[in-house]
Amino acid sequence: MSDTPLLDEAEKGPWPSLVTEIKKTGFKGLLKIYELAYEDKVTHWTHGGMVGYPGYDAGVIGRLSDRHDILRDCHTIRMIQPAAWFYSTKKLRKLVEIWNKYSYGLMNFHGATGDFQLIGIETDKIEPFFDEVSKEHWDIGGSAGDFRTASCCIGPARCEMALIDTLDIYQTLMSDEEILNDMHRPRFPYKFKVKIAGCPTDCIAGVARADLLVVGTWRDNIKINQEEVRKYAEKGVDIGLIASKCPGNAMQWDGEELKIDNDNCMRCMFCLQKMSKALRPGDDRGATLVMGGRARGRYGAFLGWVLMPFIKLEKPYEELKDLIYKLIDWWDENGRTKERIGETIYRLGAGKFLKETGLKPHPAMVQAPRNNPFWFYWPGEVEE
Amino acid sequence: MSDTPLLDEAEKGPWPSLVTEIKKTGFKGLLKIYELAYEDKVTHWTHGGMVGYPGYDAGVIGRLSDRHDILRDCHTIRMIQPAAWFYSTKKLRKLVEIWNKYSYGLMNFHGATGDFQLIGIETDKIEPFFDEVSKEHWDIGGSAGDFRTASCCIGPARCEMALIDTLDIYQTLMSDEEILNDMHRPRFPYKFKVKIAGCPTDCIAGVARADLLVVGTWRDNIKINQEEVRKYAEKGVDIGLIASKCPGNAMQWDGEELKIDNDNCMRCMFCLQKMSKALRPGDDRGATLVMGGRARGRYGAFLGWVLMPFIKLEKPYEELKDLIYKLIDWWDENGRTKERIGETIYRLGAGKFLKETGLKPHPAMVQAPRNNPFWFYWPGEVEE
Amino acid sequence: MALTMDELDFGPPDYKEMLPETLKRNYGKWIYHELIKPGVFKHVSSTGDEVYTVRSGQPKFIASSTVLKLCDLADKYCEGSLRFTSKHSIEWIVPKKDDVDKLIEELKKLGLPIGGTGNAMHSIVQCTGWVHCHTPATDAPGIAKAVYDELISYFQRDDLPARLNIAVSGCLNMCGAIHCSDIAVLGVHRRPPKVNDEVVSKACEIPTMIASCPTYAIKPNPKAKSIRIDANKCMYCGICYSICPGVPIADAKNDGVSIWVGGKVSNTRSGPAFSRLAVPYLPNNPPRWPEVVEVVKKIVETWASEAKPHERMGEWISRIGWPAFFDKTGLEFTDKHIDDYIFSIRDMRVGARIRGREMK
Amino acid sequence: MALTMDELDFGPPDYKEMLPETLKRNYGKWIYHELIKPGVFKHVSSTGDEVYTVRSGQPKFIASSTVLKLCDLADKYCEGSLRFTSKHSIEWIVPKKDDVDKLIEELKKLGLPIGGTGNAMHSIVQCTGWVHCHTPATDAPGIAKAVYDELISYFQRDDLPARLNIAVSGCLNMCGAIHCSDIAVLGVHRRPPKVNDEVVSKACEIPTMIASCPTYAIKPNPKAKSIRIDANKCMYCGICYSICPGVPIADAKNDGVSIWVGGKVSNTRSGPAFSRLAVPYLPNNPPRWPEVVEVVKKIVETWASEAKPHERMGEWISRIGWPAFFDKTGLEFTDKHIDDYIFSIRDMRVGARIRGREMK
Ligand code: SRM
Ligand code: SRM
Ligand code: SRM
Ligand code: SRM
Ligand code: SF4
Ligand code: SF4
Ligand code: SF4
Ligand code: SF4
Ligand code: SF4
Ligand code: SF4
Ligand code: SF4
Ligand code: SF4
Repeated sequence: MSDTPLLDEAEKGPWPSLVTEIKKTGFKGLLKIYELAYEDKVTHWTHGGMVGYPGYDAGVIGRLSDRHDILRDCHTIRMIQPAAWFYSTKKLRKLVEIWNKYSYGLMNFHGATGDFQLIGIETDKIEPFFDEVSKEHWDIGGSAGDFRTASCCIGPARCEMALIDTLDIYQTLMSDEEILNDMHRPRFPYKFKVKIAGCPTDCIAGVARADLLVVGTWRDNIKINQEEVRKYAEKGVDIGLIASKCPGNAMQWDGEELKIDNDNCMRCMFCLQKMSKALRPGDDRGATLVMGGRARGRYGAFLGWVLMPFIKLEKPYEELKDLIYKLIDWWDENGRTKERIGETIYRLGAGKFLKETGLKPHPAMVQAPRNNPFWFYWPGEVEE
Repeated sequence: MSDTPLLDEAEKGPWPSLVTEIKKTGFKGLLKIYELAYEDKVTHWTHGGMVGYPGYDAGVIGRLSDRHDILRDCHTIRMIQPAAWFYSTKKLRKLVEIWNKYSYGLMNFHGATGDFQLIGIETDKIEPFFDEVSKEHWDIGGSAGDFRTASCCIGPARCEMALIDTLDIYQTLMSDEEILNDMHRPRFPYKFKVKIAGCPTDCIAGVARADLLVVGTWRDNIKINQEEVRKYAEKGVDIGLIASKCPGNAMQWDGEELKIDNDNCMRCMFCLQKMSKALRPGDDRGATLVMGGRARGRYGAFLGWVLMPFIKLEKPYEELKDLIYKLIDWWDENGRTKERIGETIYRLGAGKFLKETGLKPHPAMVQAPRNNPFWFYWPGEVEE
Repeated sequence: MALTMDELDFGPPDYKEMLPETLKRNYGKWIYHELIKPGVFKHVSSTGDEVYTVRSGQPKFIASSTVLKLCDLADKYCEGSLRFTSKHSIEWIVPKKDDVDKLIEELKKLGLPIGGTGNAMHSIVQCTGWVHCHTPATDAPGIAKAVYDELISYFQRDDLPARLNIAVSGCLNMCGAIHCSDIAVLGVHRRPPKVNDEVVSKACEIPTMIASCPTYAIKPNPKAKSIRIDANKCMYCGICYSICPGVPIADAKNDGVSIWVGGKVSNTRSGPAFSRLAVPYLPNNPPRWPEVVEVVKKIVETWASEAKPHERMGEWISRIGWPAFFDKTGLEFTDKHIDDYIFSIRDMRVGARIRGREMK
Repeated sequence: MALTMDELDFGPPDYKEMLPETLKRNYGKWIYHELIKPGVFKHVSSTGDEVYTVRSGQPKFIASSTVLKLCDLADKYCEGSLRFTSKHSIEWIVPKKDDVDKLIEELKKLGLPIGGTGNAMHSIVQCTGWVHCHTPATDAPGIAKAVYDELISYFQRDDLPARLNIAVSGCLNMCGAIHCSDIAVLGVHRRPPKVNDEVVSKACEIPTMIASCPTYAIKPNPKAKSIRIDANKCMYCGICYSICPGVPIADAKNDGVSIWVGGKVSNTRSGPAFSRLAVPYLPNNPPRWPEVVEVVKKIVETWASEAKPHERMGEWISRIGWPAFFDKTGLEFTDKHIDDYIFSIRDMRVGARIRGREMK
């Protein structure tokens, strides 16, 4: 009989099976620990303590099993992915070669933050592994209270919607000394995640999970090719239906001509996506900055909110970097342990945050102004 | 020169002036105290302590001025208004006659809760005044932590939208012994306000300020007189525009015939109001109960939310009264001082409130189900 | 001699004694209404009866001598009955069509403005303010009067895009529940109360005070048998003063007025909504509050000229967006406008949905 | 020998080395795209170049031997480059149109499903669950696999009303940020952690633990140099266990799975939205979680047959209302569905706006 009857069941069905992949690696210990979870309906992994590469205090998730008779340490290394997850086969083959030397070769493409993850390394193999893989310019990513590995959408590499150079911004930030220092040596109250979306479609899902989301956008007018609009209509695209769902109520379609009221267009991208051949975003491009998203936190999840409706972004993105550190410095000073920046702002109030960072209040930050009369005056704002 | 130069200014302009009215009463002390406020930009009234009629612990607002040289006590009596604020001149004349005997005759038609208010009575005149006015069946209203004077819209007395008998419900509740006892002898954590609206138009503004709002509604179909619809159209009513604003997206108008999808109609009353001759609510009538509204509270204001989508209401409204006391009893047991019932529910959780009152959860209570995974299990719901 | 316990607790007189005959006869039988002209509508019953309702404004605080004059008119035209609305307008319910204009003439003589129906400015809900209350930061009746005087034509016409509800309260207690008005004017304090230890120790329940403060700014001061107020936590709500005379909060220099917009209560179309902060502070300038009147007027005029039919203030703003509201009215958006209280995060603008005009 | 400080902190390799030639040449020059067929789209550049992208699913956890096979295919068809998407699909970017079907054949042989584009079910975001994590209440990868197997045809077709994002996390940490998915499957604990005083006193920072609990359920237990957990306040989030092995929370009898629906992240049309609770608890039934699969399928099928074009799950529910959602899916609405956490009041249904069908 098989050692892993339950996992064998999980291999069935048309979708490629991770159990099959684990089996391929020959990583019997991990497989058995996994099978035990299926048997007992509880995990058999426990805390692994601090493990890592000398000089780096983050990026490796220490993990032990609770059945040392089967397997003891089984850590994960988070490795900074290349921008937009493009891999040359050359680099990937070399990576596999090195990883195989120090492990069973189990890989996680990718972790939800963005890193590719190498699963199942023993404590004493971390150092020789990284010595070797670092020569191939693969660096370790983030974990704990630090600057996390960023991520970006495919952007200008293959997307006609891209309004900013997502890959280049990613590369710049992820190669920045200060940022890498803050990634590898945790000092923040909690994690800080940056994501970069080429346009408001937000294919990087940043609004849900980025402490700072950079979103490409434009200020001028959508360019309309009426000829192509009509062709879409002929091909059966229901343009009236699209117009009826425009959240800015900005589209008018009379069957012949499409009009867009650009002042009211909310940059939702819907019409542009549905008729990419006919509609193109404008040329006065920059970014909207969105702040404070996170999954389940102490107050529940937060969706990121508008920090700045529009800023110009120019290489080498120094202004963006300065801004990021302005945010982090304020948070570092004010945040409690395990408090994401959005939560610190929430707890202390956006007013205080804006005042102390010197950022300007803008009505686009809010869905609507406050509805309660409970605000404060700063010393000096009123007569004594 | 006038004693009240600033108030004299305030008399100018086309709208009838309260200053002129105060002057007519000859109530010079109050006028002077009021003038002083205009001079100094602060009120000259202060706390008045407990004053009232023997046997009643509520309904009189004690008020002193801070200038006893000008005027000392100047209390207000809150008197329960007649249903929907209808007065026969006979009763009103008699009221004026009695009030004139014990005061300068200044009246406030009405206070925002609903009472008519008699302004400026001295402490020792309260008793003889009420002895006399009670013979005319005018009773004192609420104040402090008690059952407040309710209020209701004009309903069936003159409104074709009325789906419940607002005046009769009001009269029944306001004549109920138990309720009057709880109005005149405060024992609740804080005030409890009931309002009754004949239909979802909510002309009583209950959603904003009633701890319990009873709203007439119907379950079956809107009755459409197509002929009359077309007449409205001919007269220039833009029925397409109305349909486009229907929040349930339930109206279809083709220029000839109006269709309403009653399953999706949200009972917003818009179309009915705009074409009252053509559209009539259905015949299967009852009420939606709306819970927990209040103006500025410790958490900010709360809008009332759906407690029950539909209940039948039948004279003598015993079921409604029982329900009201079920709510109050729970609140009385769980509420903190100065906490309105909506706040107690908010603080302790709707789950606990429903469980302990035995009321049923219904998806119409919420705009959307919860988005956070932070809920509790009751003992017995899970295995130990 | 006081009433005995048995004689107490009797409640209001029966409404059936109060209703005019025509309404009694047609109770529950009304089938439709029409707005005849500003201030006058007609209700038709299935019995064939009709009534005309003339609506008039009033000063809310009325001398009893005036009440008697109202009674005279009600006797003459309204079957000896008279009513007030939920917003304190007076309704004159007239069974005879011919009486309508006669009544209106007489009301005008009395100085009562006719209107406040349909798409007009309705009667202004207002609290007692400096006339009678101990907590106000401003005088609600005085402001209401000044606003009425300036905007009276909107009360008398009914050609606004939709109804306009204005309300005024003297302090954060918001008597009148003004927080869901198209335009709310709210008195605000801006400094913490000053603690008078002697009064507090004598006259106030300290635990109640401590518990009542929403921001936990009140701490015990056992030495003085009094309390301390943490000036960094107090947001000047005045609740503590409501219950204790020892912590006066009124302050001639700093008290003033805030303006709120876009609330409503009806379930109609967009449903109930809170008013939102438009202007955090304007000075108290009795007797006519010119700064307040000017801002209210500017908001009304902007809305009146820009909103589409059926768009209440808040519905108009929803369509154009808050940045456009601030732009068009010329009002300033400040840090005070951004909520920072308990539910604040739900009012932030999520995602990157920015209108073109908001990026400029 | 470890790297010196100077040699550390270098970051990822340059993307320019990674891009396939055709993308490099046309970087920033793309002008439109077309979905050719499920799983395949075409992007056209202003230079006249085109590329075809074939998207395939994958198991997320991959053996290095499989990675080499992927490399072989990328060398053959994709200019020696291969990419993963933000949801971990594999994208095969093919400059030659004729290669598309050949590649697809080879992918099929490898067992990789083609699809997950346009109005299809996209790749399922999932965490490591029982494969590698110490906090899960369930096995995300196992559930993802079971759901995939059942719904694979929706991955391979693209005729759903709109895109369908499903995500699975093993515990409340929600790695993958699944809280804005059309359907989220979330492992849940249902009992407070058990305190092992010995381990807590040795291995854990007590102040950090106390501070980390969102509901203030953790109190110090100075005698035992440990902590106590107030069972009435704990809502089983597991945060304390994340940071301290002395408070194990996994519980074979009570752990299980919750289902959430209607979230999205794009700014498109209705904008970002949270997923909302559909089912508070389903049992953990490895290896195939039939109860979970059944509910997910029922929800998908109901939406697929009832939603109008372009309506994501949440947009469909917004149109029909939550009561109708519960009705149509046959799911039960319970007290657990009503929020009672900090922002709860903002999620209550205000006013009396009830759809006809909701009153029945
Ligand atoms: C590997 C990964 C899941 C995956 O396979 O995709 C992961 C795995 C873990 N996450 Fe996560 N998280 C991963 C992405 C996320 C995301 C998604 C994202 O970043 O977009 C989130 C939600 C988004 C967000 O940050 O708001 C996330 C929210 C958490 C949280 C709780 C959220 C918080 O920040 O408060 C924790 C708990 C904590 O850190 O205290 C957590 C903690 C953990 C730990 C370290 C467990 C723990 O309690 O310490 C998990 C290690 C699992 C293991 O050993 O296999 N993980 N975690 C992802 C990281 C790989 C990578 O670097 O690419
Ligand atoms: C007279 C009246 C204003 C008016 O002229 O219309 C009024 C006047 C006062 N209200 Fe009010 N309230 C009046 C209706 C309201 C309303 C409106 C309503 O009931 O629809 C509200 C807001 C709605 C609500 O209840 O949510 C209201 C919310 C308050 C509050 C704070 C709200 C709360 O319940 O937390 C207080 C402070 C308190 O009671 O602790 C308050 C307290 C007061 C006091 C007693 C002052 C105080 O701090 O103790 C005021 C006496 C003023 C005076 O001496 O002239 N009043 N008060 C209204 C009552 C007359 C009547 O019985 O008809
Ligand atoms: C008399 C009164 C009820 C009462 O028992 O006193 C009343 C009576 C009518 N209301 Fe009202 N409403 C009355 C206060 C209200 C209130 C309460 C408030 O303002 O505090 C509201 C909610 C306002 C809000 O949403 O903020 C209210 C929202 C409406 C609406 C919805 C308006 C909207 O578009 O949002 C209608 C329908 C309409 O106007 O088409 C309406 C319609 C009506 C009708 C046409 C109903 C009918 O068929 O008779 C009545 C004449 C309307 C008119 O003024 O032109 N009534 N109505 C109240 C008159 C107050 C006044 O003096 O102006
Ligand atoms: C490749 C990828 C970006 C990347 O850098 O990896 C991508 C690529 C494209 N997205 Fe996306 N999106 C990608 C993740 C996302 C995400 C992120 C997520 O799901 O976590 C979203 C947000 C989803 C949400 O709202 O919950 C996303 C929301 C969209 C939308 C908006 C859909 C909507 O109706 O809400 C469009 C427009 C459309 O489909 O019409 C879009 C459109 C597109 C286009 C057509 C853009 C273009 O012109 O090239 C690309 C092909 C779409 C397709 O899959 O059919 N993309 N797209 C991601 C592929 C993920 C996958 O494996 O399936
Ligand atoms: S976010 Fe915009 S630019 Fe980036 S992949 Fe999606 S559609 Fe393209
Ligand atoms: S991008 Fe969105 S908001 Fe702008 S016009 Fe198109 S559909 Fe409307
Ligand atoms: S709430 Fe309804 S029934 Fe009452 S007055 Fe208004 S429209 Fe008429
Ligand atoms: S009452 Fe309101 S929701 Fe119902 S059909 Fe009329 S406009 Fe639509
Ligand atoms: S709102 Fe304030 S000032 Fe006005 S009556 Fe109420 S408590 Fe007094
Ligand atoms: S004014 Fe309000 S916030 Fe300030 S101390 Fe008093 S109760 Fe607290
Ligand atoms: S969601 Fe929970 S179970 Fe899954 S990886 Fe994250 S911490 Fe572990
Ligand atoms: S499981 Fe969560 S709620 Fe319970 S004690 Fe631990 S941290 Fe607190």
